[in-house]
Amino acid sequence: MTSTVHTAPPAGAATAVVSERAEPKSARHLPGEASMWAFVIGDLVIFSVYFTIYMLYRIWNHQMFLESQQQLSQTLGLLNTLLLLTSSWFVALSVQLARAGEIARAARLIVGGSACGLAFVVVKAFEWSDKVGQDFVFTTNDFFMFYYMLTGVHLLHVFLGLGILLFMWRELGTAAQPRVAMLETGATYWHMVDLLWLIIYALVYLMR
Amino acid sequence: MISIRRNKLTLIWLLLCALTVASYLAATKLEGATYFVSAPITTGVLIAALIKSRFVMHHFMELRAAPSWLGGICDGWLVVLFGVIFVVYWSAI
Amino acid sequence: MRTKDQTISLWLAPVTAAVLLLAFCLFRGFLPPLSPAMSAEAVASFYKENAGWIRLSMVIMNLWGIMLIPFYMVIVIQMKRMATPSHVFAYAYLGAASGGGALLALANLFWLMAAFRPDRGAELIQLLNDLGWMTFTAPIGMIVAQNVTLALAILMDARPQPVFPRWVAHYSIVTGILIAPGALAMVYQSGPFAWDGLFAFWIRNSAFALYIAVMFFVVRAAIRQQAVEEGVPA
Amino acid sequence: MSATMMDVSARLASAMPTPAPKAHIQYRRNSKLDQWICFWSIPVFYVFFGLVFVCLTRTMPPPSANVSQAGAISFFQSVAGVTNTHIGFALLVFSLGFYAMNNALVVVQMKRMEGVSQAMAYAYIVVLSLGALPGCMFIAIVYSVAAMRPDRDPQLVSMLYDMGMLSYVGSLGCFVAQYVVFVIAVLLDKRRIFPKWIAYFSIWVIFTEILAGPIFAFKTGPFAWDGAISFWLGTVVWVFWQFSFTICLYKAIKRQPLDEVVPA
Repeated sequence: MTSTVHTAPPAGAATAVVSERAEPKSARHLPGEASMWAFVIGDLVIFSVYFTIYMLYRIWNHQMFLESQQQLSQTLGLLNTLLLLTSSWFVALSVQLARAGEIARAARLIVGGSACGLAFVVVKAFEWSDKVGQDFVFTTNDFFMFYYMLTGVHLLHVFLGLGILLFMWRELGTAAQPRVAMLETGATYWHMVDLLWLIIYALVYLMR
Repeated sequence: MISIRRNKLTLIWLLLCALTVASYLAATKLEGATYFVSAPITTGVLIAALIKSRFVMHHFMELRAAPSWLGGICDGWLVVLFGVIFVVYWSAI
Repeated sequence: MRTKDQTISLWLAPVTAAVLLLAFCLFRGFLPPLSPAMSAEAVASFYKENAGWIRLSMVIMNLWGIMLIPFYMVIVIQMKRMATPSHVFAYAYLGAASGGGALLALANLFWLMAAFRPDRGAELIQLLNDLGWMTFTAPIGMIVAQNVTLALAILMDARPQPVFPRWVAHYSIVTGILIAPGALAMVYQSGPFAWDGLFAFWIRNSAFALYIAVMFFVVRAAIRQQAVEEGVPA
Repeated sequence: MSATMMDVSARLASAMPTPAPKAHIQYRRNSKLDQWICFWSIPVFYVFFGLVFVCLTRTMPPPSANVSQAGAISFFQSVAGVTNTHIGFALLVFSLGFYAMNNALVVVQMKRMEGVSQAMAYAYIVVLSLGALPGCMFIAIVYSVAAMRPDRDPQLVSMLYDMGMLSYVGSLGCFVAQYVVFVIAVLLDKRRIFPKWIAYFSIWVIFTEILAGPIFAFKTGPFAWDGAISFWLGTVVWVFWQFSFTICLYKAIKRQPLDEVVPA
C-alpha cells in the first residue's frame, strides 16, 4: 500500500494552475480545465446533431410544427430563459469575485445562481405537467417528441449543473484557499447549459 | 471591492435580457394569434439567439481572454450550427 | 480462520452436483435430450404428459443450481493467492462466473414457463422450449472464459509451491475445448452439434460434470495448503 | 516459460530496495503480462463484435423497427438462409468470454486509484457482468431461436425480432451504471490513473444512452431503435468513447510501476 503513495503527484495539477493564476499575467488564460472544454465542445457538437435533425423534421412538416408550437406557454419559456441568464450572470460574477479574493460574496452569488437554476427546474416541471394535463405527451406528434426530448436532455444537464454548483459553493465555503481553476471549470459547464437553452428556446418556442 | 452595478458582466446580462424580451415580443405580438410561417420573425429570433450565444461564450465563458484557438473553435461552431439552421430553414420556404 | 467458509463452500459443490444430477435425471427431457427436430405438437404433448416431473426437476434446479457460485468464489480466492503479476484473471473469473449463473437461471425459467400452462398453443410451448434449450446449451463463452482465465493464472503463478498444480491449467483448457462446441447448437439443428447431439449435449455436459468433480479435489488441496501456510487448522 | 519468469522475477527482486515480507510476493511484481493479455483481448473482442453484428447477422446497423410480420420473417430468411445468423451468434457467445477479461482489467486499474474506495471497482464488474446478458447474450439466443424455425407462427417470429432488438439496443441501465461508476471513480481519483477528460467523455455516453430510452415508444423517426438519435448518434459517440477509453487503459497499464502492489 505505502509504495503507491510516492508515485502520486505531489499536490495535484489543479493547485499548480491556481498558483500560476495568482501572479499577474497578461498572457491569454484558459478558463478552467482543458478537459472540461473538450467536454463542452463535444457536447455542443452532439447538441448540434439534435438541432439539425430537429430542423429537418420541422421543415418536413412545417405546418404541424407551427400548430403544436402554439400550444406551448410562451410566457413560461421567456421566464425560464431569463432565469437561466440571470443564473449565468450570478455565476460569472462569482468567479470574478472569487478571483479577486472576495470569497463570501462569491459564495452568496453561487447561492443566487443555484436558486435561479432550481426555479428553472420548478417552472419546467410546472410547464411539463401542464402540457401532459392537456394530453400533449412524448408520443403525441413529432413536435412534442422533440419538445420533450430537447428540453428533457437539457434538464438533465441542469441537474448535473446544480450538483456542480453545490460543489463550487462548498469549495468557496470550506476551502481555505478556494481553487479558482475548479470554480472556472464548473462555471464553464453552467454557462454551456445556459447557452444550449438559448438555442433551444429560439428553435422550439420562438421560430416560425 | 468589485462593484456589481458598474460591471461589464451586468451590462452584458442586461443586453441578453433585452434581446430575449425583444425576441419574445417579436414572436408573440407581431403577427396575431395564429402562428404561421414567417421568415422575418424566424430570421430575427435566430440572429438574436446567435448574438446571445456569442455574448455568453465571449463574456460569461470568458473566451475573450482565452487562447484564440479556443475562441476560433467556438465561433466556428456557432457559424456552422446557425449556418446549417438557416440553410435548412430557407431551403424549405 | 480464513479457510472455514471456503471449506464449507467447497463441500457445497458436491451437494450441488448431487442435486443437479437428481434434477437432471428427473427432467424427462434430458435422458434422452429433446430433439430440435420435434414438431410443435410433439413438444407440446411432451410437456403435457410430463408437466409434473418437469416442474419438480426444474424447481429443484431453480432452487439449488446457483449454489455452485460459492464454490467458484473459493476458486477466485485461491486465484488471488497466486503469485501472478496482478489479480486481473481472478476478477475475470468472477465476472464470467456471475454471467454464466444468470444464463442457467434464465434457461431454467424458460422450461418452467413452458410447463406452467402446457395446454397453451403448441407453437408457444415449442418457442419456450427452444429458448430454454438454446439458453442452456449455446452461450458457453462465460464457462470457457472461466477455464481459460484460471488456466492462464495457474501458468503464471510464480510461487515455488503453486496454489494449483500445473496440470490443472491444461485440464481446464481441455475442458474448455470440450465445452466450446456447445455454441454450435446455434448453427445445427441435427447431428452431433445440435443441442441433443454428441458434442453439444453429451460431451459438453459430461466434461463439465467431470471438471467440477476434479476441481473439488484440487480446490480442497489448495485450501489445505492455505491453512498450513497461515497456520490455521483447515 | 515459468523458469524464465522466475528468473526475471528473481533479478527484479534483487534489484528492489524494499524487502518483501513474504517469499511469494516478490514474484508477483515481475511483469504486467496478465494485464497485457487482458488488454489485447479488447481488440480481439471488438473485432468479433463487429464481425458478428455488422457483417454476419446484419443487426448493426439495426434492421427497421417498422416492419410487418412478413418483414420480420423475411429478415430471418434472407440472413438466415446463408446461416449467417447462426454462425454469427455462435461466434458471439464464444467471444463474449473476452468481455469478462476486458472488464477485469478496468477493475484492476480502478483498484490502483487513490481517494476512491474499491466499491466503485466492484460495482463496475458487477454491472457489466449483469449487462452482458440483456445487452448482448439475449439477442444471440432469441435471434438464433427465430432463425432456427422461420416457418413458425409469423406473430411469434415478429415477437422474437422485437425482443432481440429491444434488448440489444434498449438495455441501458447496466451501461449507464457502468459510466456513472466510472465517472465518479475517475474524478475522485487523486492519482489520475485515468485522465479527467475520459470521465467527461463518459458523461456524453450517459446522455446518449438516456436518449435511447424512447426506442420503446417509437417505431419510426429519430427515436426508433434504428433512428438517427437513438442509434446512430449514440453509436458514433460510443465508438469514439471506446477508442479513447482503450487508449487511456493502455497508458494506465503502461505507466503502472512494475513494483507497485495493487491492493487486494
